[in-house]
Amino acid sequence: MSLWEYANPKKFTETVTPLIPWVLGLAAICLVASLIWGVFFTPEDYRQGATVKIIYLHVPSALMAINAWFMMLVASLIWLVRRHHVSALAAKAAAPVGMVMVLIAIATGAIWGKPMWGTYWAWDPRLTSFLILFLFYLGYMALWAAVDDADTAADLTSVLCIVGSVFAVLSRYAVLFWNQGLHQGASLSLDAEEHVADVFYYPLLVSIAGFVLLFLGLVLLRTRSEIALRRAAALDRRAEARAAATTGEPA
Amino acid sequence: MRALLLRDLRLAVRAGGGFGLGLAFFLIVVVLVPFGLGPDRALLSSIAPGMLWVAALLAALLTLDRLFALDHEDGALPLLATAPLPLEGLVAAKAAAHWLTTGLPLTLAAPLLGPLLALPPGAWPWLLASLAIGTPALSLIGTFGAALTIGIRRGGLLLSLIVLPLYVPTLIFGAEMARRGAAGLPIGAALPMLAALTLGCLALLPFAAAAALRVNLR
Amino acid sequence: MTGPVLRVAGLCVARGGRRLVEGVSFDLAPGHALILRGPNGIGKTTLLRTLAGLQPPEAGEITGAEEAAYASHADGVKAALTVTENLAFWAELYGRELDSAVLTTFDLAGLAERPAGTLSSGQRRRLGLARMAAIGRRLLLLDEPTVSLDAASVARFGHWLAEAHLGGGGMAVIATHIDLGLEAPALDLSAFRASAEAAPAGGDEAFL
Amino acid sequence: MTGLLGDYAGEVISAYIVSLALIGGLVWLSALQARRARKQLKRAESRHG
Repeated sequence: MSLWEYANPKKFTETVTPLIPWVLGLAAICLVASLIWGVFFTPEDYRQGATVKIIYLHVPSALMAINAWFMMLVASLIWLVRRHHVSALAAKAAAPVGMVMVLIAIATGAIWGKPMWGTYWAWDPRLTSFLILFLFYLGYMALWAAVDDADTAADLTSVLCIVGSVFAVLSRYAVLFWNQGLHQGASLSLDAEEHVADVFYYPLLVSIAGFVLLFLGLVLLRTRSEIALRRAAALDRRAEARAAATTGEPA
Repeated sequence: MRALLLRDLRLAVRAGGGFGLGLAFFLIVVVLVPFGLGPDRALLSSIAPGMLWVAALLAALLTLDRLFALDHEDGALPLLATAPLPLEGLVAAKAAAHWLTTGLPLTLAAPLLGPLLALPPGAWPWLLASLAIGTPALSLIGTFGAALTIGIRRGGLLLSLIVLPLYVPTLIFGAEMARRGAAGLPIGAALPMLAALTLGCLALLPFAAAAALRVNLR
Repeated sequence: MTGPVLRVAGLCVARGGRRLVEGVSFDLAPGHALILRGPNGIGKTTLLRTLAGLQPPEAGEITGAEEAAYASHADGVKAALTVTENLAFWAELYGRELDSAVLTTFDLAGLAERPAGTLSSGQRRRLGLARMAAIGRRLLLLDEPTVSLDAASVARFGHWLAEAHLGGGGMAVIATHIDLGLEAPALDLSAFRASAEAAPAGGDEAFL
Repeated sequence: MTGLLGDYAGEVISAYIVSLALIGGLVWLSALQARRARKQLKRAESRHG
């Protein structure tokens, strides 16, 4: 059975319903495990001290913030090309999750940077890019909310997601250029320390797994809710049509 | 396409057309800045290019939501859509009309308002050049936003929320070019990046805006 | 101005996730008109918009509707422009020259240089109709064109439609309750009302 | 607890608190939405079958 089999909302709901508790449960286990393992059982970094432990939150959330938008882009393209409602609703469901991920990335990044920069916000290029991505999420979700007809909303938000993706990449380079332009680069920008000593590496992997599972679980849950709401609305519309037909004059 | 452009220009210039609206708003914002930051010339001249760019960007945003709304409200949009002119052409004409009625006047007015913010005279040509290259991108991105929010009541607010983040690259490269010009530094990558951005917008955005328009016409 | 026949087969249109009418079929040869009847909300406007290509049909085939133009009862007139400027714009947009005959036909010659904003609603409505003459499109899709028009103007519009437009090989599908003095077949859409059991539209069927 | 984390304990703890609060809020809102959706669907299905 091909993947497109899941384009059918009923089939999707039936398949997904038993999975959600497991995915979310596993996510919780991974998060707690990485929290305990990372915070208590790994040594402090010689330079940054304990703040390096924020890595277990910042890196996975930053990763998911970007992947969430990418997933929405792919779902939007699938909607525009193959008109599968499930993918359009999955994109709508993923947006708030992606937005929370970007908020976590920004908050943890700011807290992490404070000892280094002396302030919570020093317009570090990485955090600034996430701030812009946060604005994109806001605009995307606001457009969904503002359009009444479900399919029109799906079309418009898909176009916005595609154009937004191009501009998100442009903004990333513009911010890098802009940051060099102002002062010669943040002394210890969060970009720099991607190399991670392996003692931190394994808990980080578990934390990333936790965040991925959390994202997946929440998107499946929210997509199922969107499908249920859409089905309820469709049933109401059909009942309206029937009522109109029997009484003879159109509603 | 020319017919639509000429009509929109004529409409903008006629009474109540809103031609001076963007310009007046630009002037007000620039005048407000010293009230907010104090009259210290050294401070003002350091932020002048960037502030002029931010003010121009906000002024461009202001006149966007009327772009399609007029034709939508008086029922002209369907007849415009069935014309031999492709939707991409219609959108490009609308963007050009917006630029000619808002972007260009802002570009010409900005240096005149420079002294209000103690902009060094040497900076005028760079400010003018950066705005001249950058404002078309603002119009194209804005037209895309306007096409997205046609059928939405109170769409102006949503339009700003969608369009402003898209303006960030143009603002960064444009303001950077103006600032380096003002400080006498070599312009470097700012100019080519700004030009590439505007050309990219010219090439891609009419198609995205036309797609959004086609959806909203349904 | 003759051209292919407008052929509609098994057309079904929907709005807001509901099928309105289905199985609509008719042919329209050049030089003929068709009047659409039916209660409000039956789908006359949606059908006309689908014929104009503004929205995709739910089902069915439309051929020969290339040179279509759709006009709703909103007259799309710009108040700041004069009568002539309004008409000249629409003519030029559709790649034609505005001939002054259009002004006289719709009794607008005297108002030529007046800004459209100063016109009465009847005059403004006549200007809206004159637009359809100015663009010279072969297939006119008109939605309640003669709303708020006095009898003389209705007759004048009917006359222009029969003599100039249809006479010149044009076609028209008009949704109206007012008699335009045209001897044209009428199609009552009530007969094609989508049955309640009909498959829902607008993507709802995927969820039911 | 804070001794274990050294001088930057405050930062680490606040980072975790903020993150878990945000995640918690999101999960809670998603659960609310799921309940509302189930209720709506049950109402619609019972009335129209």
